[in-house]
Amino acid sequence: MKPIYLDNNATTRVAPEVVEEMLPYFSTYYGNPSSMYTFGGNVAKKIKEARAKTADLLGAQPEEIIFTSCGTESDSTAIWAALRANPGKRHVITSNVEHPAVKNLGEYLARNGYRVTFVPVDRQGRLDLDHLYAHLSDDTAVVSLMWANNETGVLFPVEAVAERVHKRGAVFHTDAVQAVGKVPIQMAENKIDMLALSGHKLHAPKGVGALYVRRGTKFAPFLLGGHQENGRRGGTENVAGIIGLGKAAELAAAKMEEENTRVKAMRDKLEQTLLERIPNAMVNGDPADRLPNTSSIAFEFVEGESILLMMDEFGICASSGSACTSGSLEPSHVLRAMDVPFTAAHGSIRFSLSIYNTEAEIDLVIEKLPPIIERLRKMSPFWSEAAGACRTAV
Amino acid sequence: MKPIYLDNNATTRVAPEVVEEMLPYFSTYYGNPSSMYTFGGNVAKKIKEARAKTADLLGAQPEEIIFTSCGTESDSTAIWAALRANPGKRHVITSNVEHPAVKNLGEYLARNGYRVTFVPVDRQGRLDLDHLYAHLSDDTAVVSLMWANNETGVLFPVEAVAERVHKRGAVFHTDAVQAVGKVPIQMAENKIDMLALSGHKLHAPKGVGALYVRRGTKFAPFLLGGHQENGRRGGTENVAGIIGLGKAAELAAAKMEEENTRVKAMRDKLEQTLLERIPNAMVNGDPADRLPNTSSIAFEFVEGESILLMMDEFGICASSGSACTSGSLEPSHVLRAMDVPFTAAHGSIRFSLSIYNTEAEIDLVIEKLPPIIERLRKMSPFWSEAAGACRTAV
Amino acid sequence: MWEYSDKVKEHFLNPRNVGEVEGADGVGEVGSMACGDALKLTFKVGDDGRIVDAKFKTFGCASAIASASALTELLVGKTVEEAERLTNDHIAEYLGGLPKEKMHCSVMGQEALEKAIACYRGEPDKQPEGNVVCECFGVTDRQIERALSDNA
Ligand SMILES: Cc1ncc(COP(=O)(O)O)c(C=O)c1O
Ligand SMILES: Cc1ncc(COP(=O)(O)O)c(C=O)c1O
Ligand code: FES
Ligand code: FES
Repeated sequence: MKPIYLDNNATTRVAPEVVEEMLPYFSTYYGNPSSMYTFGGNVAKKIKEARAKTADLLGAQPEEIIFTSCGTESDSTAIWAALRANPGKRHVITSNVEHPAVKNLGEYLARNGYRVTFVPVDRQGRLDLDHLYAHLSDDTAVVSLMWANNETGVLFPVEAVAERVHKRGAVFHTDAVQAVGKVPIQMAENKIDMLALSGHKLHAPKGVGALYVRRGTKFAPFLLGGHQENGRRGGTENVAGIIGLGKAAELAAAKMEEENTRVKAMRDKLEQTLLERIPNAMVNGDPADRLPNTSSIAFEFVEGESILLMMDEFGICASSGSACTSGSLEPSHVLRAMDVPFTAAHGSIRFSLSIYNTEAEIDLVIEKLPPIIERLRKMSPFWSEAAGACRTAV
Repeated sequence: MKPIYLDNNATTRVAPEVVEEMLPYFSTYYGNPSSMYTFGGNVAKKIKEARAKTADLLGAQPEEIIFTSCGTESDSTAIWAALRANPGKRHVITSNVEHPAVKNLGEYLARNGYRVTFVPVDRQGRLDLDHLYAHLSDDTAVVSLMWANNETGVLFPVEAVAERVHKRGAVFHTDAVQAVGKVPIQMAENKIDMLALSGHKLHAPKGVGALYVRRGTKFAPFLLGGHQENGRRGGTENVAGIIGLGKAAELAAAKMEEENTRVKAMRDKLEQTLLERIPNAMVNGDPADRLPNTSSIAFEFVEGESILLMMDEFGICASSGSACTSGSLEPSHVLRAMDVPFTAAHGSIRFSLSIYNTEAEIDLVIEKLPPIIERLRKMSPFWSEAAGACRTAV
Repeated sequence: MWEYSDKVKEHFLNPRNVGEVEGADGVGEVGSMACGDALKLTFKVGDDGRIVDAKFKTFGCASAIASASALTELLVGKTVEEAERLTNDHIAEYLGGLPKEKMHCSVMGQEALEKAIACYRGEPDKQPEGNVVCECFGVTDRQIERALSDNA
């Protein structure tokens, strides 16, 4: 069964053009880019090309790009670099809706001698800017905020915040793993010091990421070792992955328009139709300031896993909470931070689209999902009680 | 020009069987293994299979394997885990011929509050065991020694050392990046606590590695983030890379015999013939206890880069020092630690073979290299003076 | 892999004027026999005061060989006074540029030339200005700074 893949915030299909670009670098041009001979030098040239393309997507310079193994490594690298570059400062600011890549590091730092401020969000997932600025101080080493939330798609005003943070003498890092390729980014025109991205969220393969480090920003490597990446990241380069990321970056730049028109239109149709057809359903997160491809919908009184598994019967792939925290039974920390009531948080489903989706797929979901919710609600003890009251109360 | 690739300690050709195994996981089965639905679950199963195969190659259990992005990350993960698990201990032991992945971390630790002992080696590259044991103390948190040296192929007696280190209550880690697939390893029968390997040294792609962590060993993750790798390494898995590593591990187990017979015979022929035909040439490193595929030969009075570039004209790929330290003008720290005289260290070339090499390739190198050395020596101001004297004196 | 120009590669693979000029009028040796790269330059001056022959021997990387080869080509036909004005920058330029990490290889050429000219004129060895930062190559910080700014 061909999947109806609406889980592109979890990971994406590698673009066939990307695979084609990578393929020769496994068994044919397999030289080490650090080598002295032509067979390695040619590979180094190809990496240089990929670096330029990745920089282009961000409106950055090639030497501002460090290739890593994933978004998580990019985030860790950025935050540790900022802390090591400013050993006197012991305060970190982040939000309480970050991806585990930042959240767990923040919690680790809080247990290990740093003060960490987790800035709250409101019911729509919007950042409490007053809270943030009130805590920003001379002791703040780094502020790390996600550009776009992986669960709700809500965008944080990172460029504006970076400006203030920078003036205050702290480093500003953004986890832009979900934003890159979906919203236009021009690093030459903002004050963000570091930016993390991950290949597999934009149709490059899993296992490659990048970190943008603005020229002049003090840096210390996270992964110590060989001289690769200009001494900023040890370890033999993931050559094929990097070449793939370069190609994917090129494609993403070309498809940004489609992402914000055709993909957005499909997302809107899916969301609006489901809300019309399914009672006691609501969108999580500020609809006004959101990624074009993401819709998180809470179906009250049912449980996410059940919905997912019933959709799985039709090959429909979506996610409840983020894929990274599935495997745990807890409702998503993002929805809890937004104060989404438990009955709604538990039944929240994230649909995230890509350019590979078709109108026909959306129509199928619109057809299949309402009966699934209805069936599950019939089994729910909360539903029978709440039905009459809630139908009007929400 | 098809390369004559004799630089397999730098990186290897990805086996075509490995590429074939990986291919479907880019654009067809691209699901996230953490996902709830079948499309992701199937990928998780495939990773499980790869984990079992990787464990098999090491004589280990699947749950003892953590996938990483490279050998360097595996090394960092191991050493930091040992230090974090034993916060009271402030002493580290390693050797002074380690790969930069361990060496640079050791030097970092020495600058950051740890005492670090760099155990010396003798003229043959053999470890000074008395030195090591004399420094082993109750304060020693971790001993990290490479199993096989990447430049000379010299093997350290890591299993014997692990036994003593373990008795003394310290963690023993080995960087086995060059050993895995070339020498038999049975973790069930030794006392090594952690072992690092890298995919691209055994015909898997660049950008994937693994860390063996013995069951019961205290562990703390290096890369904090999602729950992947059983909470021991955050970041979306390099799915295709891991599947490739699993396949490569399976192949390596099957080809170990060939590596130690046919490949070794080609290495021996290459080495012996070059020594016969080229005066003032000598092998670096203990020939008695060495990897079967590696030969480091010092050609006195000429410079390595020149040799490499002249060989490059015939498509012959080899390396001077390790690929990871090329790009620096310093002679290799390994050869310096062995007290190889500068005139010899500068002209040292490492040949490292694999099962993809043929007798015909070896013959071509044997034909082409002697005239290259002769030509370069004719240009060397040292050679003309030294020739008469040195020819007999060495 | 270093990005060498075609001209560097060509001079490396087919170096001109390898050897030592017999009965040389100028001899310049730089570098250290003990531990590093080295260059020996010899030249002969004709009756008209122009350099008629120049040869080199070097222990060094590809750019050292190419630089020395280029230097000998640049020298032949010049008067000693003209030769004196040659810098490592000219050598690098003649070769279509050198990677910046490899500039010291051409500096070695300039050093050897200075010594050979001093030898030709019967002057005593000059001590290099600045601090020797690289014992192996006998390169000083001043020389590196000069090389870098010359080639910026
Ligand atoms: C002995 C040794 N350790 C560690 C490494 C690092 O492996 P990687 O480049 O995959 O990080 C290498 C390879 O370069 C090596 O030869
Ligand atoms: C917002 C955000 N940050 C970081 C990550 C981590 O990226 P990766 O899984 O490539 O390490 C993800 C994806 O899971 C994400 O959505
Ligand atoms: S009842 Fe099983 S996870 Fe909730
Ligand atoms: S002469 Fe040694 S690096 Fe050029």
